[in-house]
Amino acid sequence: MLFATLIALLGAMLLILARAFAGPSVYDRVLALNMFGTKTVLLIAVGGHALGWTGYADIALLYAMLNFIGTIAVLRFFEATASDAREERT
Amino acid sequence: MSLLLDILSGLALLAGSLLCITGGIGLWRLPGVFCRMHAASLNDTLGTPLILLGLMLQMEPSLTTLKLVCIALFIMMTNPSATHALSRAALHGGERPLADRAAGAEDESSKR
Amino acid sequence: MTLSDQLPILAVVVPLLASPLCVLIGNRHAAWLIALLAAVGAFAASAGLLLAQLQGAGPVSYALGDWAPPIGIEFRVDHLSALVLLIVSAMAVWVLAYARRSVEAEVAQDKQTGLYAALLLVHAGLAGIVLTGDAFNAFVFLEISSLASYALISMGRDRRALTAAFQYLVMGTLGATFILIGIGFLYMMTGTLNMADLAERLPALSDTRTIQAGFAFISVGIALKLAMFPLHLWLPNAYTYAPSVVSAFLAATATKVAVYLMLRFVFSVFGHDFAIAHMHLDYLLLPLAAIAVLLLSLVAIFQYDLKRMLAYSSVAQVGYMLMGLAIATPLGVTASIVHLFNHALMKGALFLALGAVMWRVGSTHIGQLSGIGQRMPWTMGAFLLGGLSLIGVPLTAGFISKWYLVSAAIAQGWWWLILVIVISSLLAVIYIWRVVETAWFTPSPNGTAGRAEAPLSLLLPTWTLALANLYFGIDTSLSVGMAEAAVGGLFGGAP
Amino acid sequence: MELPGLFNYWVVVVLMMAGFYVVIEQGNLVKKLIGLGLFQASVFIFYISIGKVADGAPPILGDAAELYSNPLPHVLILTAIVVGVATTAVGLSLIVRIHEQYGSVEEDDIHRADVQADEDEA
Amino acid sequence: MLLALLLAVAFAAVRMRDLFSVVMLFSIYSLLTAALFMDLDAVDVAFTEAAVGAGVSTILMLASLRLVGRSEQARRRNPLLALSVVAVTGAALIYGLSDAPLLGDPNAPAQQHVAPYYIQNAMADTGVPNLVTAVLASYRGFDTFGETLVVFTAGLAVMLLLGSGRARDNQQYGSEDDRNIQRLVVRALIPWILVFALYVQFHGDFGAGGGFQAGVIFASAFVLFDLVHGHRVTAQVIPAHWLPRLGALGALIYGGVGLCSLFVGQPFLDYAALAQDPIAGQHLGILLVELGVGLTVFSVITAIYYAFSTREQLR
Repeated sequence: MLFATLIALLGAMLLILARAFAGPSVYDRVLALNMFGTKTVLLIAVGGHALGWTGYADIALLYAMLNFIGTIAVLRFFEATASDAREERT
Repeated sequence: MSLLLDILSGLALLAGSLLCITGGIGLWRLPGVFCRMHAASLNDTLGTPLILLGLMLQMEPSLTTLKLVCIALFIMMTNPSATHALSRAALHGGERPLADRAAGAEDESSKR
Repeated sequence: MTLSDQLPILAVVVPLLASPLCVLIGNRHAAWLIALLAAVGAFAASAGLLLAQLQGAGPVSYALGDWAPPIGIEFRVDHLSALVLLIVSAMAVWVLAYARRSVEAEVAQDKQTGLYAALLLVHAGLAGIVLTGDAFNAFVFLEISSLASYALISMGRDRRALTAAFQYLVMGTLGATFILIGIGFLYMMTGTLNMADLAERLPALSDTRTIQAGFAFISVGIALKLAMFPLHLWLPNAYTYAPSVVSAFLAATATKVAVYLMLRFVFSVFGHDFAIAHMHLDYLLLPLAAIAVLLLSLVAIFQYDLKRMLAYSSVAQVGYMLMGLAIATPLGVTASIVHLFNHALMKGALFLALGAVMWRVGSTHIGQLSGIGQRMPWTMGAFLLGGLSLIGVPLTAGFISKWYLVSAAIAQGWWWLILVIVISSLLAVIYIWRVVETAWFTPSPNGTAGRAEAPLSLLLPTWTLALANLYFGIDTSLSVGMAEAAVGGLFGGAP
Repeated sequence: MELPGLFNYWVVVVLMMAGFYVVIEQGNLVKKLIGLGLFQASVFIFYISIGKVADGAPPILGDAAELYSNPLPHVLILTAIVVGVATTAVGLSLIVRIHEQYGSVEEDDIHRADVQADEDEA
Repeated sequence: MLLALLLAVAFAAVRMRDLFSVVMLFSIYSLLTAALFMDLDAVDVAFTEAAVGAGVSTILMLASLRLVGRSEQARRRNPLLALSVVAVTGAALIYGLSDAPLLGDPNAPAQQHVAPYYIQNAMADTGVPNLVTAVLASYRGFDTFGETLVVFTAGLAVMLLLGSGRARDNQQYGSEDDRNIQRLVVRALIPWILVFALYVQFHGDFGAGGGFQAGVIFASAFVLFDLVHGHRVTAQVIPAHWLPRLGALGALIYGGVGLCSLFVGQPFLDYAALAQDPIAGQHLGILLVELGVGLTVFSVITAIYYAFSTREQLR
């Protein structure tokens, strides 16, 4: 069952990556990155459990946190550049 | 007892995996940013805790279990709000929902 | 343990901890005072270490955290490290004593505290490299001193200081990463990071390709750091646009410590047999050093900015040191070490003199310095003295090191090398003469006549250093004596 | 996951060289710095590979395992990672300042401006 | 599998022209590296690489991309020279590796000489089961002291270059109440992040973690707060000009612990001198030292982030 879950996760990650490369808008990419991050957390958790790694939960937790911060930071980046661009136009 | 746990865990994992896959397919197939967000966010928010629940049921209760609970709670809190932030940014950044776009197609085209 | 046993660590930790203290207090006057006191303290510690070495104490090992060497990190003091440490800490004292007026003039007020803190970090980092007996620890200290010097260089007023600092950052980090790869190779084959332990284990492994590649990577990495021709491109701009104090300190110490590291790895860790006899490092190094000495002395002649001229001359002078290293006889290495010592004295004096010019005139461009010899006779007098030493006129320190270099070349029968040394000395005569000509034999521009000497707090350190050039040109017992003892250590097997 | 012999190292070498290539070839300063990061990260993999012992456990003492991987490279790389991020931070702030002063982060533009300034002085 | 992914990401990063994508790829690369470290038994390193590479570096790079623009010019230059340098270096590496011991060989010299001492004696010497922490904080504590000062130096350098980032408030929000949901969530999350950071800080003796990782997590809580609340509010929580001083204080704590042993006539950083019982002394020493590291790392990273985020874009 764990194995099947891993396969499902990897499949989902491939689809997400495809979306990340295809775009078309930056928000699609950011969304894809966010989802990719969530899937990575799951992958670490499931894979770590399956392979018997020690301390994988810490890394998964850390990465869940970084993923959220990263998404917010990327959004801020785009808001900032967008508003800069707006100001330039006016 | 352990058989019951195994079945429950298997079910949780199965449901979680299905949700993840549908989320992935939704992200790839659906038209428009906002629809895709919808698919992604809902599936992730439910799928992740399910998979983690499946894992928890398989292991002895320990510190790791607690951490997995934390991860599940964390993702249930952050994922919707990240999506909310994203949709807000998209809206501010000039993206329009599909329904809107159909209605305002004319002034849309005149704008671009 | 008594205080005298703790001297090795004090020489590093005092400036290292004084730096955060400066930031914590956050007042620029206090910061200067703390920095000066810390430098004096470190200088006292290193003088103590040097004295112990002079009295024949033999190599001293200081186990940090009380873990015996290959398990923990050790500091190791021998003749060579004591001598180089003395140069570093002495230059720190001189430069900091000088710094106050010069920094006031060249650096914004709110950044002065940071400048002193960063100077202390460079000082501590260099001292750490010199003292440590652990290869990886040397890398860590290398990075402390490098990061601090990137920041210091970028504080120059010209915007080109920024690009110079960035270029230095990229080159320096590449160099450090190469060293890291090399250390990785060594560790892979020996399982140890301690230099003495490495030296014991390497001879048995000298035929493996891994060790050979490790040697190559470490050499290239250090060559990047010491601005060996043709990897020197980052240096001239860095020294030109940095604040005067920073140029003086870095020029007098940073490349010297890199040369020290080269000597340490080539002779102490890998050993003469492997590095020279087996890997033929000298075949590569000697021609490069010769070209560097000739070509860059020539380039120096065509510079308009005196700081840049001195920077090119520094690369050329590093060439002399590498030449001595590449001759690889005890006499040659002695020449290399003596020149390391003497060059610190002359470049220190020259850059400090230029700092005083900068303070008064606001530029070191040769077009602005007509008749400066009449206006600032003392400053330019010190410059002249340093310049004579750079050329290698008898009775100056520069003469001594060239004398040893020439005798080492004669002993090998390499007449072409002597020719190279003589020609490059003539080139040095030309670029120093250009300055003399502008300073004394061109009339001052109208309206700037009259004496306008630099203040005493700038002149005093400059002149003491310039006079040191004379002193060590006459009494060579310290520089040459220590160098010979150090060479005895380097060639006598394990460090 | 079983990795045959030296294969791991070869891949690491290719990765290192990819980073190294970016550093010396690219004209954009930000990209140069990213290349430096790639280069360093690959060196870290190299070090950690040295410390791996087949069938070893992570070097946290417990009852279960008898064979542990070598902790020393881990310690070295922890230090090196920190050094790497410190360098990146300093480099980025230099880039920001360079952009403010020159209006560009392309090496060619900056070089042109500097050559111009040198000629003006001479 | 992981290696193939790494290769793909690295080459994509080399080819990409859009700097934003390159930064994202770099972040993914770091994450993959971290996974590889897990596989190679380096739990602590994986933890740090994930926090630093995917977290700190990425956020800093994004913050500076905001200031310098994200597109890269195409340039025409003959890459032959660069390629040949790279080829020579790569060849030297392959040459050197051809005599190297195989991966995972338990009889390799690196596994035979110093490492066994740590594995056998660390528990008796220091009482810390996590060997990485034992070596990091005690056996090679001086390296870690150097590392702390590297962090401090970086903070100092950024302060010198960009200023400490106080005073200005440049946040440009569309409308204030727009962010309420984010703020609510973040406000609920931050205490837990801080608890997690403290856990990582003090659990380092037994599992992956330690002062450095905890400092990064602590700092990321502040970065998150700053992202949704704006700089003015964050500065009320912790003023920007305190941060360099806190960083200095952390370094001084570490050095101070080291100096303590000097006063009782022991070498620098000999924690055994801190208490009657050497093991207790080691425990105390490692605890204090990790605290110093955590403090420095937290304040320097936060300070650097402030410095970047408050800088106005120059037009």
